[in-house]
Amino acid sequence: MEGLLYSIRKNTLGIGIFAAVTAGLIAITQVLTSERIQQNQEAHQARILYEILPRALDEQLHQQTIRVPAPELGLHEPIEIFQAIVNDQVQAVIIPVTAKEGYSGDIEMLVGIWNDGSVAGVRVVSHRETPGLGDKIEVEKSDWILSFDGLKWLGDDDQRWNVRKEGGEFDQFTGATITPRAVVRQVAKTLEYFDLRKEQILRPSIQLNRVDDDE
Amino acid sequence: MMNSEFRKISIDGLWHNNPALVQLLGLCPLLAVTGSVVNAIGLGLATTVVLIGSNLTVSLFRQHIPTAVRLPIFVMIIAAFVTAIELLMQAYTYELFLILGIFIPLIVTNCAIMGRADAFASRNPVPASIFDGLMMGVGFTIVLVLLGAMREALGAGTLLSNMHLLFGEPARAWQITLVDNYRGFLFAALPPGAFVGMGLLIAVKNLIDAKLKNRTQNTTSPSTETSSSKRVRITG
Amino acid sequence: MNEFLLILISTVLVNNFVLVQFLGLCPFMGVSNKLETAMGMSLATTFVLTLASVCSYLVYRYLLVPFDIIWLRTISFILVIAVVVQFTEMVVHKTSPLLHKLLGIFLPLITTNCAVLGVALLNIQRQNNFVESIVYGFGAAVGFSMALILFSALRERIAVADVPVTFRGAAIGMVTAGLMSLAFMGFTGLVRV
Amino acid sequence: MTRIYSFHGGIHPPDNKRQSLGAPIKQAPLPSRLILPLQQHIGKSATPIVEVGDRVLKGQKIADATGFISAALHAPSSGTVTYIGLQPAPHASGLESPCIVIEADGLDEWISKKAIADFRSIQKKALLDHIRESGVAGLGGAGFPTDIKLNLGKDHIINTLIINAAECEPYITADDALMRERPDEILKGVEIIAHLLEPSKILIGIEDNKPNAIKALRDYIREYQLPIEVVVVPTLYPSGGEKQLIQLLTSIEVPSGSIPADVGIVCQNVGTAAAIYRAVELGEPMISRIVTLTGFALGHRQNYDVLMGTPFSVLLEAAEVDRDKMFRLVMGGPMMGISIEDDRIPVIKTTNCIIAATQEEMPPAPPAQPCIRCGMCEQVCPASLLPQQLYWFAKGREFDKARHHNLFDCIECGACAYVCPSNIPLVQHYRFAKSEIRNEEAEQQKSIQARERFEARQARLAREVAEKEQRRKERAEAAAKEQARKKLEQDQTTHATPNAEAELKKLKTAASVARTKLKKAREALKNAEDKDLDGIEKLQATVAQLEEKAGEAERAWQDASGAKQ
Amino acid sequence: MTIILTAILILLSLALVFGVILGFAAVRFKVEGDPIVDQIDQLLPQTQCGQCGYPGCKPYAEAISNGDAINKCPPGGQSTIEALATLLDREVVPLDAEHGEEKPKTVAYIREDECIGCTKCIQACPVDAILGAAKQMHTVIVSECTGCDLCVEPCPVDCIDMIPVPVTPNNWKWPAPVSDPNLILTDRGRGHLLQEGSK
Amino acid sequence: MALIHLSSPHVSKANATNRVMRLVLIATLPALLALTLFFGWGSLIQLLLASTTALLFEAICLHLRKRPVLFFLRDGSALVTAVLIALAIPPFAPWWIVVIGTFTAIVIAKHLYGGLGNNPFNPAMVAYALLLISFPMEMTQWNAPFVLLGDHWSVLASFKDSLIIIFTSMNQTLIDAYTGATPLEVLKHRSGMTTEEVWRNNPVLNQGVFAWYGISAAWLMGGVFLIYRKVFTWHAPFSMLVTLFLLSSLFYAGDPSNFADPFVHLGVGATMMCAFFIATDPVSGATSNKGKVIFGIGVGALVYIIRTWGSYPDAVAFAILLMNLTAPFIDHYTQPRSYGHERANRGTGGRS
Ligand SMILES: Cc1cc2nc3c(=O)[nH]c(=O)nc-3n(C[C@H](O)[C@H](O)[C@H](O)COP(=O)(O)O)c2cc1C
Ligand SMILES: Cc1cc2nc3c(=O)[nH]c(=O)nc-3n(C[C@H](O)[C@H](O)[C@H](O)COP(=O)(O)O)c2cc1C
Ligand SMILES: Cc1cc2nc3c(=O)[nH]c(=O)nc-3n(C[C@H](O)[C@H](O)[C@H](O)COP(=O)(O)O)c2cc1C
Ligand SMILES: Cc1cc2nc3c(=O)[nH]c(=O)nc-3n(C[C@H](O)[C@H](O)[C@H](O)CO)c2cc1C
Ligand code: SF4
Ligand code: SF4
Ligand code: SF4
Ligand code: SF4
Ligand code: FES
Repeated sequence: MEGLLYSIRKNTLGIGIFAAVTAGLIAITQVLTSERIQQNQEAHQARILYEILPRALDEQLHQQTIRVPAPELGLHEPIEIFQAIVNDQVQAVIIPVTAKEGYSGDIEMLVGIWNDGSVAGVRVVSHRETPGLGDKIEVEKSDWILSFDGLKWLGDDDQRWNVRKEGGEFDQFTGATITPRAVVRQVAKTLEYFDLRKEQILRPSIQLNRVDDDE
Repeated sequence: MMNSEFRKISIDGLWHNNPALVQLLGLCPLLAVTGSVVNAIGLGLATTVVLIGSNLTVSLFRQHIPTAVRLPIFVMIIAAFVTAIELLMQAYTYELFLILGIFIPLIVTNCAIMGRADAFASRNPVPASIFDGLMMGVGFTIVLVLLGAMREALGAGTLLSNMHLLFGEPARAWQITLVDNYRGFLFAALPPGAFVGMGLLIAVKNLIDAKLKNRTQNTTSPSTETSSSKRVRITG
Repeated sequence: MNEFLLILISTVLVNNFVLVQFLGLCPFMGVSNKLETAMGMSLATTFVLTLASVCSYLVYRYLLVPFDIIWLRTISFILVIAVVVQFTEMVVHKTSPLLHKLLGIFLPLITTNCAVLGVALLNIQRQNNFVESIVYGFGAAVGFSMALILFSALRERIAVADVPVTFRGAAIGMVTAGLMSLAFMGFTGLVRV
Repeated sequence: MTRIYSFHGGIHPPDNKRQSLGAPIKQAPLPSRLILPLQQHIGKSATPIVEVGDRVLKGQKIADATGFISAALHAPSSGTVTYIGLQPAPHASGLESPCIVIEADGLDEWISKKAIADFRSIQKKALLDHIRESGVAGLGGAGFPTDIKLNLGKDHIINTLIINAAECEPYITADDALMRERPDEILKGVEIIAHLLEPSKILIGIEDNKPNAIKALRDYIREYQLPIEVVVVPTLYPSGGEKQLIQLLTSIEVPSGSIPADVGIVCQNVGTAAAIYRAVELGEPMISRIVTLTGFALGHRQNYDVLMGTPFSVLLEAAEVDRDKMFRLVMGGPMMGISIEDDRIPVIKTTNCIIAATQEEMPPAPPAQPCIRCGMCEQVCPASLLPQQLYWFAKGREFDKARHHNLFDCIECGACAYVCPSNIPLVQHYRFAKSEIRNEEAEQQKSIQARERFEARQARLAREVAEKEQRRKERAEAAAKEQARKKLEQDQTTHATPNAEAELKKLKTAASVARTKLKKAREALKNAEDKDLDGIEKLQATVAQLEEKAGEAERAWQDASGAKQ
Repeated sequence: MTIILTAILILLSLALVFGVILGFAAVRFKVEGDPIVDQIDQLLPQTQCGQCGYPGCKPYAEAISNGDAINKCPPGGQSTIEALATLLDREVVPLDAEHGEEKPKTVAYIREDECIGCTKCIQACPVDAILGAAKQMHTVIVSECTGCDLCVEPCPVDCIDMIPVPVTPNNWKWPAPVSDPNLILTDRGRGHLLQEGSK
Repeated sequence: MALIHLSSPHVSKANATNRVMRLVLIATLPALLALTLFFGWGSLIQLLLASTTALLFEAICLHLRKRPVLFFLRDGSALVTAVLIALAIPPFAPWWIVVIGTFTAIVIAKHLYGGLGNNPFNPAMVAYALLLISFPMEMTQWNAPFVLLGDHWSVLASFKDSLIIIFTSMNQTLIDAYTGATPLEVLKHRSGMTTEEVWRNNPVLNQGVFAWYGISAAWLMGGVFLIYRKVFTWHAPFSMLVTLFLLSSLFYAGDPSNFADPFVHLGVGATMMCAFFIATDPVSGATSNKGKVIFGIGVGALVYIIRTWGSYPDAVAFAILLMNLTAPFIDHYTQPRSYGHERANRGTGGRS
């Protein structure tokens, strides 16, 4: 019994001291770095947004979101759409969407749309397509994704929104048709969705502070 | 005396007992993040810092750690260093942190460190422990970088690309393009390539070892009769 | 149910912990020389991995999140794992010599298996709930075990093969693991997650 | 009709039997020298009971069975024992083994035969002893002492007696010839065996490529009141293997590690049956057998009735060998026989065939290629083993695994090696592995024994030390008492203690030890100097030191002894 | 600041709980005894020659279980090293040349006419494999001799030889087939080479 | 004359590994012929190229490993590997594809493990899988069969043009002209159409599929020949084909609009080649008959699973590699019951 208590006391003390010291060490580091980390995280998130829409348009873009239901895109949950608001007017939005028909897995993208319905820009956030083949949808690898800029959706009978091989206007990459087709179709769908829900999507989420800013 | 000990420690860490090539420890990050040189350097540095720190701490307190909770305490010390590094990387090299991802916290279990704390630092004085941590870390980093370079060169046809993630904007220019318009040998970039590449590195080490051994054998004359030198007479 | 099946398929085949995700490689290379030891290791790992999944989930959910100190996760997880492992080892050693003979020598090795911590961390990253965490941990362990056992059977065969001296041992082991990983690439896309 | 079953695998090598069946059995010439190895059977070697210079008669016992499993040996002809010692003998190793050599006098003079007129009238024990005294051992393969196989009444019940007439190996026709020409001898032998074992049925298994023999046996069977049946089995090597034949005829498998008797079966070769008959009813011990001489290097290929101990060379000459064409000499069949390098070796009880093959007939095997795991070997293995795995394990020296793959169930039939497309000498690999394992086991045994003896010795030493200590104590006590007594007496004597003698001895040994050490060191030094090795200085120092010590020891001794004188 | 304190407190409490558990377990589930020494001893050849630097096989077995190298026993040779490596899950290493080299098995042979009956060899033999009494000539029981050669040195008249164990048909071993391809490239075939190999 | 001393047996069946390999080579001839008939000279050129490079690499490896070069070259296994690689890759793949392929097969998959007989993985399939993941573009550009090519067939029919396509850098328009999707690809990437619609709409299926059937028939012929010549047993191919057939029938019967029918699974792609020439590779497969059956079932099931739900258009290489890596394990658990062991008919015990 004696031995048991002694053993427990000794071990507990040992482990306890180290626990306290190490926890303190980590906590201090955390306190010292937390602010910078937060900044980094935000900057990282915002980076792609500002690739699509110039930061000059709206500095607060990454903080202004509005939740819009999207059954048209096959989603049960509403999606969070970023709004670029100038003078209380939504100038452009960025809609995060997922293309499901990729070659191997989902392709997550951001689709930027001006309030007139034309494409402001498309970027792929994450994908699992084959490197060297399907990954030309990344802007770092190829300019292909820029070919959407400025285009509009002209309704159901718009034949341009397809890869060239299937009569559309977009190049496929050599040896890979599926990836571009998935992206093109998803962008088209998103534009269609935008058309349908224009009202909701273009309603500014924040108004007051903009007025202050302008003054 | 001192010198020869340190020499032995460095030769051990860098070659004879290299954590990656010989002990086959720390393989996970070794294979997972060596897609490019910059990742390799990043992880190598982080590991080395943790190794030195944890060796130092363990060696300092080695007399005061009760055996039953020895492992948990070692692990805690290492985890503390790792978390600190993790936080610092998040603060200062955020992009690289994102790429290395889960393998930063995994440095904790990274057997290399475990082995060192238990096997070396808990039995040796502070300076030797620090030096051992450094050498093991450097040995590990060298392998990381070699493998990273191999895979980057074969897989993407470049070397030292994206160095800015670690060394800031000016380093962007360090990139060397080996082959223009390289099609990319994807195998090297994918998991199978990592394994095979590592196998080749180990084989190269074996080859060099064999050559070295051959040479020493050829230079020293056949050893003289020593067979009974250590013999103990157990009877009459 | 279906969802759990998908998690299983994903962790065992498509994203096999060892061959695709690169976790748990040290024991994979280290204790794969003999089929029997590999089986012992597999059993032990499966046990610990599942248990660690559960414990770390509980610690995370009921300690770290409420107190807003999730940056303590690495240290608290590894602590939990180390203690679970060591405690299990002690208990098994005392109570069941047979089980200890089977698993005992591997238990201490498992703390240093990064699949264990990896599972705990990935559970958070993937925001798995309690049951999902268990299934994920179990699946990871099964994937690990499968790879390890098959690999050890292969290595037994390679041990009697006429491998060039330079490659004997770890080197050919790595190459073999590479080819295994190549084979596992065949599962790409089975589960689109 | 008894149903015929089948066994796994098997092969159809070209049987090459016709060559040696052209002529009837011929009496082989009586050689001038008969060489009789003491071990012609399984078990312990026989112990010679004659000495060099003794004259022996034909059929006289010259060596006794040693222990339980062993067989006696008899002089095949009359003559003089000229030598007892190592001679080349038939063994796969090609090594020499102990033999008795008899210089035949050409008279061929029989000792008086001890026949048993009616074997049913005497006790079984006596009958068995008679068979044992006649040195009968299995003629079919391993040469297992027959009396032991027939002496099963006590702990086994035998349902089935199987007479092995399959003779499945190519080339060999000794049993075939025997069956054609002396079926009565065989069946009379069977009668004796049946009397001893009392089986409920007797099956004679014979391959369908021996129609004449089948006919001869069937013709004679009717004359016997025995439950005998001649069962014709398809020609498929190795249907004559004991276990395979049992499976063929009864579908029973002999469990691994057991003997057929454990499943109620005994299997005897036809030749053995005939030998039993001769031993019992004619009183002729086992001194001759039928041997097939065949192979294209021979002028006459046929069966001979040969005396044991006849050197191969004599037989080869009798069969008009062409030594230039003879490329390979095999004792036994081409599948299981052993190759012989020295044709002076003698015929023994298990020599059923001698093949003098030309190069075209048995060319050297082409070089082995790597095993491609094609599995052909597995398809033919009659023991349902995995020959290729056994091969890989034997080659990789993974003997434990080989064992787990039932290496010891391999009957070394050679079917696997026969079909292997890569020409791997599989059987030799297995033999190698088996002998390594056996050797390891023996060593293990020996090491256990050594440990026991070592521990026993340590214990003994400890005991001795303890005893010595005890005695020393007692002595000391006694001495103390003595001293006390002496003190009491106040006696005054000289310094010569009772221990001086012992002291002196000690000093002497010390001196001599020192001397030997010195001698050795000097030798080492000389050796080193001769060969100019390093470390000479060290040795020199040692020698100097030892010299000093030896001198000291010498002096001490001298002083002491001088003092004593 | 509070965050630092919470962190310390939480981890401390976790650690305390664990400390208690492990401390409890350390005493409650303590295990004694170490059967591994016996297992190691089983594998050693029991030649008891002391070439490993320990007085006998058992002490060496103890030393191995305490971490000594497994390559110090020349009589056991490579196969013992391999067996030990498997048992202890250590790396297979070549025999340590400092302790001698693997030699063919030998037994002691006493040239009886030279023996002076000094009994020194009897005292030296660790397994009592020598028979004889003072002033009589001595013989070695071949089946018991382990070939340790400890009796050779003490003999004052050098009448003990270590002779290789003779090969007889009874202890003869089948040789491994000549290792496959390298030798056999002539079209004379394997046969000839085997023949040469067997000599 | 000196007598020689050997272990028994003293005779052997005249039967050599190189003869086995030669038979396999002969059995690939119908497939080569069919490929040339339907897809042009490409396969023949690849075959020549593959054979030369494979022999070259083999010779280099043997030399480096200090083995007798000619002796081993003669066993013909390198040629079999080369031929299978050549016939598995697209006929007009650029030359370096084949060279990298044979290098991988011979050097990495075979000689790193000790050469013939020692390799746990099928060398040709290692090469194929490596090429497929490394160069998906080149490896998926199969020719369309002549029937579908219209004008362009003349390019493929000309030996000289074929050489140019393979040995000079690729010309994209030319490539686009002669390549076409394979039936499996068409069925896989049907973009929402039902199986029936795909069949109706796609010329690759309704006209071209016969080319693939023809090639399958050629492989089948070769395979049957090899079974007849006892080069391998029926176990692996038969169980593989049956499994594939059963699985595909099952799913097709359950939902004919989403799954391809069993005849497509058996008749297109590399199914027949896999069944008879790859799943039967003795070296890397399971050994016992039971093991071979399990091996075959495994290959069949994996082929179906990967084809139907996985990313890769054809699954043969991966299925084979996956089963290769389980082969030692299968072997371990399918040891046959040896004579006189457990579960044997031991008769009525005799010990009283
Ligand atoms: C390993 C592998 C990876 C592939 N990855 C992609 C990909 O990421 N994206 C894609 O569109 N096609 C990919 N493909 C190509 C498709 O299988 C298919 O050949 C192609 O999309 C059809 O294109 P085509 O219509 O230009 O012939 C891949 C093929 C293979 C074999
Ligand atoms: C009681 C008894 C004990 C036997 N013991 C052995 C034995 O120890 N070893 C042996 O090889 N054969 C033994 N045999 C004989 C075998 O069953 C077999 O007949 C003999 O080995 C000849 O077989 P073969 O020529 O097929 O090799 C024994 C037979 C009996 C009846
Ligand atoms: C492969 C093989 C083939 C054999 N072939 C025969 C044979 O054809 N005839 C025969 O009598 N014994 C043959 N034997 C020996 C038998 O197994 C068995 O030893 C013998 O029949 C026992 O009878 P015995 O003690 O009277 O010699 C063969 C043994 C083996 C291993
Ligand atoms: C029936 C049979 C099938 C074979 N199949 C293959 C094969 O699929 N791939 C291959 O590389 N070699 C094959 N080979 C050749 C040979 O076995 C192969 O190169 C070895 O794997 C090399 O060790 C085959 C040989 C035979 C006899
Ligand atoms: S027959 Fe020969 S090559 Fe074929 S598996 Fe057996 S041993 Fe190997
Ligand atoms: S020699 Fe042994 S392994 Fe070969 S076939 Fe005969 S029983 Fe089977
Ligand atoms: S060297 Fe070996 S045999 Fe000799 S005492 Fe030591 S352990 Fe025993
Ligand atoms: S007789 Fe000599 S060699 Fe043999 S065990 Fe005894 S001391 Fe050792
Ligand atoms: S680094 Fe992952 S298990 Fe060792």
